[in-house]
Amino acid sequence: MDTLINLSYIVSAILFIFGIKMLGSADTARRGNLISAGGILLAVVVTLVAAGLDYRFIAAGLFLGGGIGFVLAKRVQMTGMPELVALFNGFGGLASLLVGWAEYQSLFAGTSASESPKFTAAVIFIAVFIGSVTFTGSLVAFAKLSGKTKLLPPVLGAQKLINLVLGLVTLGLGVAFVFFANNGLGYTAFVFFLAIALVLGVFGTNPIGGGDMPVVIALLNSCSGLAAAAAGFVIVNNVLIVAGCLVGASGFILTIIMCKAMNRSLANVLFGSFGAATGSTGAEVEGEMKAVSVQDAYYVLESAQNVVFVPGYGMAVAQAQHVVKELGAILEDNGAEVAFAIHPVAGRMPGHMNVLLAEADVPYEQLREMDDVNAIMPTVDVAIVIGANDVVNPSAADDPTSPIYGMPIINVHEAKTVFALKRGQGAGFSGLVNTLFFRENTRMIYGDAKATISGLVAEFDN
Amino acid sequence: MDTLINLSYIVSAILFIFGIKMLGSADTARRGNLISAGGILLAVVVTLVAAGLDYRFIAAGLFLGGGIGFVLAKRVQMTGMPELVALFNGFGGLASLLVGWAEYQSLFAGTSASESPKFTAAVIFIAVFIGSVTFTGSLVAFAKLSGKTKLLPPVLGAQKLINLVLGLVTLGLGVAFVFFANNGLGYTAFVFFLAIALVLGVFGTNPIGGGDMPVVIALLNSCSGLAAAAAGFVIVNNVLIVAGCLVGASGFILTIIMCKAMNRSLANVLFGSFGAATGSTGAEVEGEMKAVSVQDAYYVLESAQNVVFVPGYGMAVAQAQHVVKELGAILEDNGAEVAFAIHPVAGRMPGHMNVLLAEADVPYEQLREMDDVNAIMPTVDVAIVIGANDVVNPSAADDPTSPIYGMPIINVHEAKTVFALKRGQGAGFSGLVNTLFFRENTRMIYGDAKATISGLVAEFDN
Amino acid sequence: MELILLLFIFTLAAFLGFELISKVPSQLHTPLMSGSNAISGITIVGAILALKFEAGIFVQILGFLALVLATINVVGGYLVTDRMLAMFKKKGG
Amino acid sequence: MELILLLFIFTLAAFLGFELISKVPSQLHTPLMSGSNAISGITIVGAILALKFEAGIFVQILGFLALVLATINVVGGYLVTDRMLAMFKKKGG
Amino acid sequence: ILFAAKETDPRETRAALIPDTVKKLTELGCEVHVESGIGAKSDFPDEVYKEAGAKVALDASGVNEADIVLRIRKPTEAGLGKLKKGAIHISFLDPFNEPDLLRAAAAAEVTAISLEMIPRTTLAQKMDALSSQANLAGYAAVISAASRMNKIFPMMMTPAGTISPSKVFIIGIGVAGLQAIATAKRLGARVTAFDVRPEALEQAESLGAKALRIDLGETSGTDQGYAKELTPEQLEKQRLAQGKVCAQSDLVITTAKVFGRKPPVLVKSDVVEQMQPGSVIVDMAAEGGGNVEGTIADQEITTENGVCIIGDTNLEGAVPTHASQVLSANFGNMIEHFWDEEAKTFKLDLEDEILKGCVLTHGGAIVHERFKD
Amino acid sequence: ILFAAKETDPRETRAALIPDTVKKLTELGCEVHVESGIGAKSDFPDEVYKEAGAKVALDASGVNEADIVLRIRKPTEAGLGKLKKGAIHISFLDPFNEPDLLRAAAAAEVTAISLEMIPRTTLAQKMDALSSQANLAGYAAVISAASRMNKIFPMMMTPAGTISPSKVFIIGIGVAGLQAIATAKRLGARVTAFDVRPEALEQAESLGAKALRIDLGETSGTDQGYAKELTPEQLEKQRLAQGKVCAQSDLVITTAKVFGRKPPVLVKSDVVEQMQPGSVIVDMAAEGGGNVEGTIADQEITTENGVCIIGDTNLEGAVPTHASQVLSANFGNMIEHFWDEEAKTFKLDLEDEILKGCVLTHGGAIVHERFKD
Ligand SMILES: NC(=O)c1ccc[n+]([C@@H]2O[C@H](COP(=O)([O-])OP(=O)(O)OC[C@H]3O[C@@H](n4cnc5c(N)ncnc54)[C@H](OP(=O)(O)O)[C@@H]3O)[C@@H](O)[C@H]2O)c1
Ligand SMILES: NC(=O)c1ccc[n+]([C@@H]2O[C@H](COP(=O)([O-])OP(=O)(O)OC[C@H]3O[C@@H](n4cnc5c(N)ncnc54)[C@H](OP(=O)(O)O)[C@@H]3O)[C@@H](O)[C@H]2O)c1
Ligand SMILES: NC(=O)c1ccc[n+]([C@@H]2O[C@H](COP(=O)([O-])OP(=O)(O)OC[C@H]3O[C@@H](n4cnc5c(N)ncnc54)[C@H](O)[C@@H]3O)[C@@H](O)[C@H]2O)c1
Ligand SMILES: NC(=O)c1ccc[n+]([C@@H]2O[C@H](COP(=O)([O-])OP(=O)(O)OC[C@H]3O[C@@H](n4cnc5c(N)ncnc54)[C@H](O)[C@@H]3O)[C@@H](O)[C@H]2O)c1
Repeated sequence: MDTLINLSYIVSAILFIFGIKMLGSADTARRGNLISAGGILLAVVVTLVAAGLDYRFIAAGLFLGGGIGFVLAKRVQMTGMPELVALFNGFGGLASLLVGWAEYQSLFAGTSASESPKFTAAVIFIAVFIGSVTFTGSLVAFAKLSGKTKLLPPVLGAQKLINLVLGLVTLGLGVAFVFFANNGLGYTAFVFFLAIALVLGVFGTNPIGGGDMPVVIALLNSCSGLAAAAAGFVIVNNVLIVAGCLVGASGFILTIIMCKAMNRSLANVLFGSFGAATGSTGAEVEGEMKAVSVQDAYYVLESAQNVVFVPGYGMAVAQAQHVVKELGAILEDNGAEVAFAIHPVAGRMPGHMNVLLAEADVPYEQLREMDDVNAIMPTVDVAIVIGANDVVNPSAADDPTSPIYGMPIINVHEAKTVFALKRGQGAGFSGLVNTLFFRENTRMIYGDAKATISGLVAEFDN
Repeated sequence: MDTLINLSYIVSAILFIFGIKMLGSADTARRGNLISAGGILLAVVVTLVAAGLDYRFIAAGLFLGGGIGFVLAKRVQMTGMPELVALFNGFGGLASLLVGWAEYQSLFAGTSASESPKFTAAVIFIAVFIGSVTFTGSLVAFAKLSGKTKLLPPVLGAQKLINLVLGLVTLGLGVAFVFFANNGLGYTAFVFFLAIALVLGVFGTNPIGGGDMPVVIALLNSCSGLAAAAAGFVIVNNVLIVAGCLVGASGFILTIIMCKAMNRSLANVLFGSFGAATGSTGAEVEGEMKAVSVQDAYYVLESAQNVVFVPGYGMAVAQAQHVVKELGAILEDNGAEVAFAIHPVAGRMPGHMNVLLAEADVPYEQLREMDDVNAIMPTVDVAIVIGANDVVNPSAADDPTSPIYGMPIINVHEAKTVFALKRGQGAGFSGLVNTLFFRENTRMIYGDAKATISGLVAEFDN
Repeated sequence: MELILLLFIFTLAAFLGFELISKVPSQLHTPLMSGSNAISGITIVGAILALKFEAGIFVQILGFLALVLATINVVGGYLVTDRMLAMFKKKGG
Repeated sequence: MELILLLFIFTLAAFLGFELISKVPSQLHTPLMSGSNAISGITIVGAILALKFEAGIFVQILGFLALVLATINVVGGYLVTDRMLAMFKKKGG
Repeated sequence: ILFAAKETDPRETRAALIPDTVKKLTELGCEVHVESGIGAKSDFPDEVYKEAGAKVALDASGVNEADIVLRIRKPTEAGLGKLKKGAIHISFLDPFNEPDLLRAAAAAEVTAISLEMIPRTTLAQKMDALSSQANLAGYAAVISAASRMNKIFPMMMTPAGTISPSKVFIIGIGVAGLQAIATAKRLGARVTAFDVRPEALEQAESLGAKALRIDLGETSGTDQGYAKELTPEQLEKQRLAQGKVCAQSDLVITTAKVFGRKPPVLVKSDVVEQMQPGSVIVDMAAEGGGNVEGTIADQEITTENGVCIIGDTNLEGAVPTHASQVLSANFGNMIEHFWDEEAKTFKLDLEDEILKGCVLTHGGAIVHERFKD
Repeated sequence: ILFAAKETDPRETRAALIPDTVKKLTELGCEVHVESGIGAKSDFPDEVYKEAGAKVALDASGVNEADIVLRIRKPTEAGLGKLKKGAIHISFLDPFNEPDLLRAAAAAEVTAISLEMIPRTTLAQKMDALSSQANLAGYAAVISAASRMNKIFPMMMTPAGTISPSKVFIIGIGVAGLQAIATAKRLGARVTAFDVRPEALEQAESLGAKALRIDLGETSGTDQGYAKELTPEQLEKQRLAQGKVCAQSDLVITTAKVFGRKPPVLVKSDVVEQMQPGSVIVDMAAEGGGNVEGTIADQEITTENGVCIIGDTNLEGAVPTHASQVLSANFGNMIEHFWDEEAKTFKLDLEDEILKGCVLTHGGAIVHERFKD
């Protein structure tokens, strides 16, 4: 019997592995989700069959939980999904916490024997601690995402320091708990570190900006996996360990990937308070140049209906015309309308862009003059500025103090999104700062234009 | 103590994981090898320290084995390495076999108790069986690679059938062994299946051609890993299980990858007798046109050192010049030498290819005239024929009855591999059948040339 | 010994988790997160087992709560993920 | 229970093995094969442990032979791999 | 002895033989004489010929002792009469229009090989002078048109407004037409092209031109790749359909020839009158009367409405260095192909597919099927 | 009243104003008169001007009543004297070499605007006639060289052997040089280019040319993008380093100018002598004396060793339609830029950056910093 249960656990672990693997690729994601759900179902059924338990409670619990989950999941608006995930995640953390607690109570009550009590106490501590942080952290994330920020406490001045101290205190309490798990001291320690961990979850998440919440949720998700694994160690259950650990590890990698896609480091997200600053002010500051990865640019382009390329001297330097033409063709195949907007002074000689684009065989029909393209600019989804600078500098239109004030430009800043491809912070021929790059709707893609465009083409090819 | 050992085993398992991972990438391969060696060292040291054994024997064994291994590894010529690996692999298999056997003897003699004798007997069977096949199979591979084919028995007529029967017999003996492990019947079964398994290793490997030996060795390597894992189950040792299984799985994947790189399926390698046939007959058959997928072509191209493109009218029709240039650049980055061989009458007007390649900015330095390129053709790894037909028709050189007999052609058929890109079975301008497409070393990639080349570029971008 | 083996399992699972996720297109980030979050609802098994301990009403309550919450996590998590992915499919097709 | 856990470990290791090797450049095929072959010499541990069984001279001999062979495999395997890779480095650099 | 004569026509700028080929031929064991000054107009001085191994003869008298005579333009009847009996004379002969010349060659017992008649097989392409010259003529046609046009070819979007690309229309997509397409495309023009052979349209597209498709009914070419003559109705249909394109074009290049016949008139005066002042027409079929009404061979005329019609019949002569190079290579390839290594002579195997096509007279008679009286 | 005069120099083919610009100006509220026949050589007939809203004057006398006078080449001193006082006269003026003309303009109380002196700022580019003309001149230089060369530009691997691409060397990578590079590259030539300004080399590479890098020490340009004059040592170094490239080239195009100075002599006779017969040199700096020793302005000479040196000073005149189009657009943009919508006049704000640069005389005096006596 035991063997059978464990073999089933192995099977459900395998299902989880396949599930996660398949979730990572668009074609198989949905099937992967089903498969991993099957894994859980198997584990639950086997566990139920095996354990001669009080079914009333269990059935009630399952119905209640399943019902709530079902309703929540079905009724949520598409836009509300991220916060719902945060909420679910919090529940998962709380469940692990409770399992740990329950086990502690049993242990404390002496009903369950453990091979090595210190080890068990240690894993209980870990399960409860991580579970608590996950729980309250997720709740904060939920509140932030659903705009209920009023409910949250203000960020304290020396938040980081406080968090550090609290963390150390918890650790100390944990050690105490491990050593005195069987007596009252342990209980006191337990209650205290539980409380502090809950607070820590709030404090740790609170300063992080709303824009960074997805990353935080991914991290907390990873934590809830670890909490489950720790719970598994507590009750000596291998499927909990494997599933929890898989989630913990893959969730962590996912967190890293997400940070990368935002061009940030994890530390920056967690402690930089960056997202909060932009999230809270909302006003349009001179701001900073926001970079974006090729991959993320791909996702935007993939859904764009109307794309305008604005080539400049940088395209010539990078000799990117051939790949640009290819990207254009791919976008057209993808259903987008594609045009090339040629500013009269783009490049370094009259007709510079024409020479290059003709070489790359861009059809003349796709070349648009400045005035024609400006007329439709507000309807353009994405304007891709390829190594152009002066010819898309809004100062020429906005800023009477600019030396190029009065020069007509291609109004890419009126497009919904602007991707500006440059190698770095280099200025154009006129040496001016270009305010375009600081605009809300502009994203920089740094790197040699040819490499960047090739990267985009490769993304489409995948 | 036991805990410590097992913790060390976990560490050495981790070292193996890192080792294998790092072996898969050129930058880290050497370090990876060291790390995995560290893993083994750790495991051995810990085992030695833990087991209160007869040190004399062990020391003698280690010295003897280590010495032999050292000398062999240091003295072998670079060219002899593959066969040496085969030999080592055989030793590994034999060792697993022996461990299984020794355990069986102990079990048989009743000195070692086992939790579940049937299970143990089963894993002993597996360890011995796989170990034997690995051992003799590796020896055959070694003999083939070092040219000592005279030592090998001839391939029998109905070899496949015989092998199948032998395999089934072994299986039957195995079952018998499992059920009667404790008595004389079991012993008889053991001796017999051991003998048959050894024979099977020879018979299975013998018909496979020398050219395919690397794949066979990779597969046998995977087997020896599995044998080690099985031995691990026999002696209930987790580091054996993990390391063996890692090797088994990664070796298997490696085998698949190697087959792909040779444009073959594993079944084809094992049962196709393809490598052997070419080795023995050498004669040239009309044969059929063998198609290959873009992905498989990628594996071949990836490892090519010397690539020649042969464009023809089809490149012009497909307007593939831009992507062709890009593929050329990628191959160069990949370390290959790239040239474009222009036949004087390629295309439909004098200089047709020049116009297109100039448009795509292929440097003049890469353009080669027919005579120059023919001189180096035998050293070319891959010749990519892009919609050319008449200008690479070997009939012009071979077949005096051909209307184009006497026309100089680009001798792509002398290259190691030829990829011919065409849409279908269409003939060229002269309307002749092209025997090139039926050659042993030619693979067709059907489809519009531009799409095909774009596909290859995408593969490289991944 | 058993704990050691569990630790072993833990280690291997961790590596496997790292290796499994390599290149995830960013539109899959959220579903993947949500889907693996649902997996972490495996604590449901722990909750069920916790209910077993006839260790008093308090433990029972804790266990019951854990069960409910974990179930919400599992059921809700899978359903939401599925909805996300369904939407995604439609856009692609 | 222990065997089950071992089986669990085996399964996870198998998956891990599959995931670890994904896209290997072809010039690394042989070193990788050779290097992982050396790892399979881990039977050396089995051989050592086999020597423990004081089960008669025959078993001892088997164990000893296994030990020698496994050691050859391990030592030779790592050294050969290292030589290959050293050569490779030189060519690259 | 092989003798390469200097061209007598003062407008001819090409040389039948260049030093590179001289070298190749002497290596084959052939004695090569060239007339002094043969390469003067194509930038090959006499000294270079000498260095390559040729004897430089001061005048053309040596031609009468030669076994093989090479020249570009057709010889005079008198000249043929003076040749050694049995000599091989290779040149353009214009056999469809010069029956007398053929008869003279036969009478002189000269083996006359006509470059025009070399079959258009893949094998013979290396000797095909018609192709090699037409190719360069196609390039030269575009360059000479460009230098006469008041507009530039490429599109330019400049601070001073956009210059739209010139529209070029190419009629007849043979060898010359294709190269003209390629050259005009290179310069950035918008190129449209038309031919009666449908496969030629695909070829034009392979060079990035727009193909004008007109449904003319059955129009297949010969197996040599030459076009068949159209019926008058088909011609009328074609003219009508292409008229509008012509009228809007800045440059029209016509290359339509029908092998052995007079070229069809494809652009009539009414279409020329509709063209913009400053437009240019290059009629590459001018030699046989032209594809354009009003073309005068070897002249450049400007119509009343300011359209310039170029009737240059020797366009390849504008790039004599390279034209001579490829022509000379054609000669060299032909001699090499039929060279008898042992006897060191030109092996006249009249059963050979290629020679059967291009040897017109031999042993005192006209031997070519098509020109036998 | 704006008056656009027909050019008096018979070699001039361009028109100062074309119908498109006339239309634009009349829409601004400006009365436009043009001299009859102004567009005859650039394919713009008088009727089209009329249709566009211009008065076509039969002779040039109307110029004396005009408020704004447009022409291309510099006026005569006498002509200036007859203009209305306070009239604005826009044209090329060659102010560095024509101090007398400036004085005459000042004396006539004419506001003379020099097209040469328009500053090279991004804002003023739309009026920059120097650039717009140099651009077309670069194209025309290559085309006219191509039509004179005995070789073709592109590489061709043909059945009759391989024709190697022509080698083109461009000295001076300004506006004209860049367009010359682009055009030669388009035609398939192998292009090498040199300039003293390092950023220009990068620009050449951006068009696919090979940049010749010579270490000359400090050589930065002015902030207007013009090059500074080299020291004699630097010049010598440059000549030495580029000599070999020159000698191997089939075509050399020199465009090196130094703003306000005589162009440097960059190719001496010894280098020209090393070039192959049939090679061509286009000296685009011929007007000021040329970059090549032996250049004669507006003539085409052939040296003893057969090198053709083209000293055409009006290359853009070879494509008059488009040259007039962009020039006229420059005039139009300038007038539009400074047009006073209310008063319907040209607003002469001498504090304006652009006008400060290009207005030379005003209110009876020379006002430009650089030319004040
Ligand atoms: N058209 C003409 O006739 C002519 C003649 C002379 C001057 N100009 C002047 O030139 C300017 C033209 O404007 P523009 O917008 O075309 O160019 P631009 O303003 O000069 O800007 C070029 C931009 O390209 C980027 N870049 C350079 N190399 C790159 C590479 N390999 N990959 C990606 N980005 C690269 C540079 O930024 P990073 O360094 O950060 O990469 C730079 O900001 C105008 O000011 C115009 O007045 C024009
Ligand atoms: N160079 C000259 O001046 C000249 C002039 C006239 C004639 N020719 C003759 O033309 C021939 C030239 O030989 P070649 O080898 O260049 O061409 P070819 O022999 O005509 O063969 C072209 C091949 O390209 C394939 N193809 C067509 N479109 C394609 C596409 N989109 N993608 C992939 N493949 C495509 C066709 O096969 P599928 O249909 O199966 O795809 C065909 O087999 C010679 O026989 C020569 O004599 C040359
Ligand atoms: N086998 C070979 O290798 C080889 C060698 C050289 C040429 N060719 C082929 O031969 C063909 C013709 O060569 P060419 O250039 O000497 O031909 P050509 O000079 O005889 O004629 C020029 C073109 O005019 C076209 N034409 C005829 N009547 C027309 C009409 N009414 N309207 C429009 N176009 C008309 C013809 O189709 C031809 O394409 C080409 O397709 C070429 O590819 C083949
Ligand atoms: N701001 C603008 O928008 C704008 C407008 C037009 C031109 N420009 C820039 O101004 C620069 C010069 O323009 P131009 O063509 O009128 O210049 P130019 O006609 O005065 O000179 C031509 C070229 O000759 C070069 N030269 C000078 N001495 C040389 C020597 N000894 N050897 C080799 N080369 C030498 C110069 O560097 C210049 O590139 C260009 O870089 C152009 O991009 C800028």
